[in-house]
Amino acid sequence: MINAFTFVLLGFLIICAISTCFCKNFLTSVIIFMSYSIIMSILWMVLESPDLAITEAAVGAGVTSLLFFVTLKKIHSMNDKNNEDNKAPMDEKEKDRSADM
Amino acid sequence: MDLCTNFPMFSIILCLMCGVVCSVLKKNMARYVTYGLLTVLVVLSAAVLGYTVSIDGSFIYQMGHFGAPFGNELRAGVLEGVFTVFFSVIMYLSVIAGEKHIYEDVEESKINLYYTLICLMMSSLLALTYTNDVFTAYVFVEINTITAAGLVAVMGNGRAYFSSAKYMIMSLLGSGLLLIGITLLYDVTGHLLLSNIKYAVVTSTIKEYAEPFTIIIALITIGLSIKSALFPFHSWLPDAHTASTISSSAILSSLVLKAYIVLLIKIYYRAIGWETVLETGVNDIVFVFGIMAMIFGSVFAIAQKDVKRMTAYSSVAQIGYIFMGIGIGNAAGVVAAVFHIFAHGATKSMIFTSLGGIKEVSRHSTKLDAIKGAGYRNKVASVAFAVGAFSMVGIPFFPGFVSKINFADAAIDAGGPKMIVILVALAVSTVLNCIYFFRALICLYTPVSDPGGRLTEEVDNTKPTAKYIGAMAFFIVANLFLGTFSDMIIKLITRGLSMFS
Amino acid sequence: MQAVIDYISSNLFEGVAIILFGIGFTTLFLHPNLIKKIMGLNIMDSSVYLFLAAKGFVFGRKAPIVTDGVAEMESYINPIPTGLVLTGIVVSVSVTAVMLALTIRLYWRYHTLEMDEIMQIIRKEGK
Amino acid sequence: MSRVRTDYEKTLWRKIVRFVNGEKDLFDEQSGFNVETEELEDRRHRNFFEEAELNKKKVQIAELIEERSEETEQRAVKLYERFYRLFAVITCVAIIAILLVTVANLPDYGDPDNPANNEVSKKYIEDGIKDTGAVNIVAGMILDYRAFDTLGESHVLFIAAVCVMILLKIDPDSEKGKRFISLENDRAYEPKNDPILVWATGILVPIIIVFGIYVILNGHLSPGGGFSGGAIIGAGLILYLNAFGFKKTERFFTQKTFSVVSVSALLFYSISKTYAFFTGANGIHNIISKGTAGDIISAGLILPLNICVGAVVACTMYSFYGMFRKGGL
Repeated sequence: MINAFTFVLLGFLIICAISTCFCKNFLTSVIIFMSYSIIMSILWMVLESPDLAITEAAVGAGVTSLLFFVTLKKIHSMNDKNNEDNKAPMDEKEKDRSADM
Repeated sequence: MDLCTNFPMFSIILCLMCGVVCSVLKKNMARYVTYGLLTVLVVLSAAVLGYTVSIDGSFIYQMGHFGAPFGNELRAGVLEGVFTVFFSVIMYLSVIAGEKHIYEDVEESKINLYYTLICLMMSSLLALTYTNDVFTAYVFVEINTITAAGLVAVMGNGRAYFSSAKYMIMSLLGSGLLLIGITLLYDVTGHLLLSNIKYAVVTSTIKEYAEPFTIIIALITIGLSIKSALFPFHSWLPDAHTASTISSSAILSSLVLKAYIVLLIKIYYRAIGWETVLETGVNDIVFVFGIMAMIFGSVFAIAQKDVKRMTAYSSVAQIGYIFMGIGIGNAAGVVAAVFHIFAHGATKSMIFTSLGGIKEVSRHSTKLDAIKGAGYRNKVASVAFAVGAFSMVGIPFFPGFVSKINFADAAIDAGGPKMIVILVALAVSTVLNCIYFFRALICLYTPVSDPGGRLTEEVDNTKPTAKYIGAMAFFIVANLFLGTFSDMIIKLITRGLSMFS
Repeated sequence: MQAVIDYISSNLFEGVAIILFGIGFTTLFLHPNLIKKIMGLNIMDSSVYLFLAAKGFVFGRKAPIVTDGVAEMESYINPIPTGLVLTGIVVSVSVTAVMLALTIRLYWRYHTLEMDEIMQIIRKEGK
Repeated sequence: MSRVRTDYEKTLWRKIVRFVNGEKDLFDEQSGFNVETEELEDRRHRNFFEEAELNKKKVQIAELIEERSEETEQRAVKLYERFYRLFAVITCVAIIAILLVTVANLPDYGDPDNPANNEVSKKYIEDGIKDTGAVNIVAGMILDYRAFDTLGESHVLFIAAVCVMILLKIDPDSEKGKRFISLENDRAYEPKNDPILVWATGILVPIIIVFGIYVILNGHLSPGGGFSGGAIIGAGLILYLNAFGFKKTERFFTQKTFSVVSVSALLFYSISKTYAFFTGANGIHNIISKGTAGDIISAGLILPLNICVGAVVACTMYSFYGMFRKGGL
């Protein structure tokens, strides 16, 4: 009933999940997370839920990962390590406000 | 079918629509829309309460063209009526009392968004109270979580962002457990409506899944108690309540935490069945953690130097009271817990808003040594704080006293070792409450010399507005009302709880 | 051994979903880094959805789209879990967006993503 | 005792480990990305922001952390943290173990006699077309039978957009906002008018958006619907934005567009659902006809609602991205 294909996909799913959590580099782990989402959407195809497969492919693998990428860009960790002083100056408004806290 | 039965649906959808509209209005317009909405909500909820009292029963409102097991449903009874009236009144008063602070603390262009969040928060509170469907409850729990995080973060400083993130993380852990609990519940019963789940539980369907069922109850309980900051999971609460603006603190502590407890009681009574819960023994675990929260919350509160933070820790202790009441395991305990939801909600929101007034005249600080003598500088706020302190400590004629009496009654009903534990815990907790609230109160009324005249100048600059005074007066009246006419409210609660099952 | 094989053959999807739930839950709870926490949140949510979808599946039945005019329960899987998951996916993407926005703000303010370090800085600044 | 290998760093395993950690390319020994030019540009455009002050603040923060670590209470805190961590790990493992055991006692996977396959799903499948007019039973279910959930869900998206606005929106007229925009000028990160990107986008974006519209319009006939279609359109808009920059997208998508589209869509949604709930609960006949099942224009309110949801989702996704990128649309 459950064929080898499903086994492989589920195995991949667990490997992806674990390596997403343990990977040191954010960019790599976002990309692994993307593949996790795509495998998930294939699994939903296997489970006869095409609605979910489309939505997960568009939302999970598409938009969520894009948001992760743009966040990484904003926090300057796309190319970390070698540019320590590439960080944004402290937000001015914050400084004013935190002064009277 | 009476027109009144449509009011629950109208009030929820009106909240959603007003919230959406507020996001495009100017700040003052958004404020008027919010006040109008809250007025309408008070009226509608009161109408629902009056209707349910007059027919002496509850009604089910079918959302759409399809009946019982197929579509969504709302359900309103006496208890729901009381809850929604209470929620809308407290929300109204908190927003009005904190209006000045909202305009000061929130960035100019984002004030209308703050009111948007208030409207949507109100919709989730109403929906959590009225809903008769576990998955709808999950969706609105998420709405509640996101809006609450927004209300904390709106302050716009680092501490607020940090507290908001911490709140989100803990809360999402709770949502995850709640979601998997709901999933398992759907799996073993095949229904999502509370009444149908109960039917499946009562009939034989559930018998072969008795073991998973205990786990389901435990998961839902843990999930919701993380979200309402029961003792070991309380770490987010003091941060979130201290960092936000006054209205947000009041709303968070008196409404948001309570909505989850209302949902939990609803699920216990209407979906799982109170007897089943007692059989599994989940209530004993809740009881133990409730007692621990009562003691440890107060101990932590004593250690605080900041009155606002102290009040936040006092919330941890009071949440402990409520869970302890649920955990006692008899009907009287739950009645006392529900009454304490009202008592604590009314009192804690008053204390937080009064702290807003005290803060203005104490060099923008709520540290214990800063608020010395504030009782003479801002009289209204200090009187309100004193009333709140009396209520939390348990002086007669204030709501806190009534709920303590009720808890003791319920304990004596229960008997056995639980009775002794509860009575000892109540006594210890009362003493601890006395220590920290009276210390704050004494500080408040200690006369101080004012060498540079700076404090007087501050007082002159910050005359409390008429709205603030009105709101505080209304708060005090509401508290005294809850304290003196408690019999009537307890009768309503008992009536409402008996309609649940 | 037989018990393990039985368990796997009858609960494969559910077991994997629970393991993923555990991974996500632990990451959200314990990983100090905010970005990793958010990924853990996503993994946790989608694992519950996998569980739900697996519970709706029935052997030998098709997706619930009536194409050939046959509307009998015996030919389609249970549509309810699919609908619930559809709702859930959108909820989790909204939560993710809010959390990421908070992360950016915290980074601008404190220059770090570790919750522990931020807490230490706040404590120090408060004194 | 085994021989110490000096060439450990060069082994394939080590390379793979480093690749997984993102430190290095698998076969290229030199370095992965060539980011130097980008970096230079970054620095140049950051120069005029009081680097000295920034450094001072950074040193302060470093000092704060250091001082903290020297305190005497440090040991107790560490012990407490370790204990807390251990306790938390045990809790997590216990939750997983308990749930894994629980799963074994649940209804079997894929069994047609499960409690979930009861009269509710039977009604949805067998009367779905008659009741809702939608061929895709899932669409009929989420937009008609259980519409209240979906109503809440589209508002969740809206609330998330509001929260992101509260957190990240920058007022471009104020003094601080101007400073901030020049500081976080993220056009500096982009490849400017990269021909490959521009050409590929020119071909792809129309296809993506047309596909998204197809998914939305066929929501009641085929898999998909408002949410997935909206997300696809949103992704297409984001791709367009990335290739051509904000200057071009601002011509058709501003803050105002976002407000108008999402507010009117959500209001229409709420009002039409109020009508449906009201007539349903009070037993009034619904005058909206269901049409012939299988046609594009059929299924009563489901098609307009799908369009509304799609509009809201597309706008929200795009606004998330815009807010994250530059704090505005």
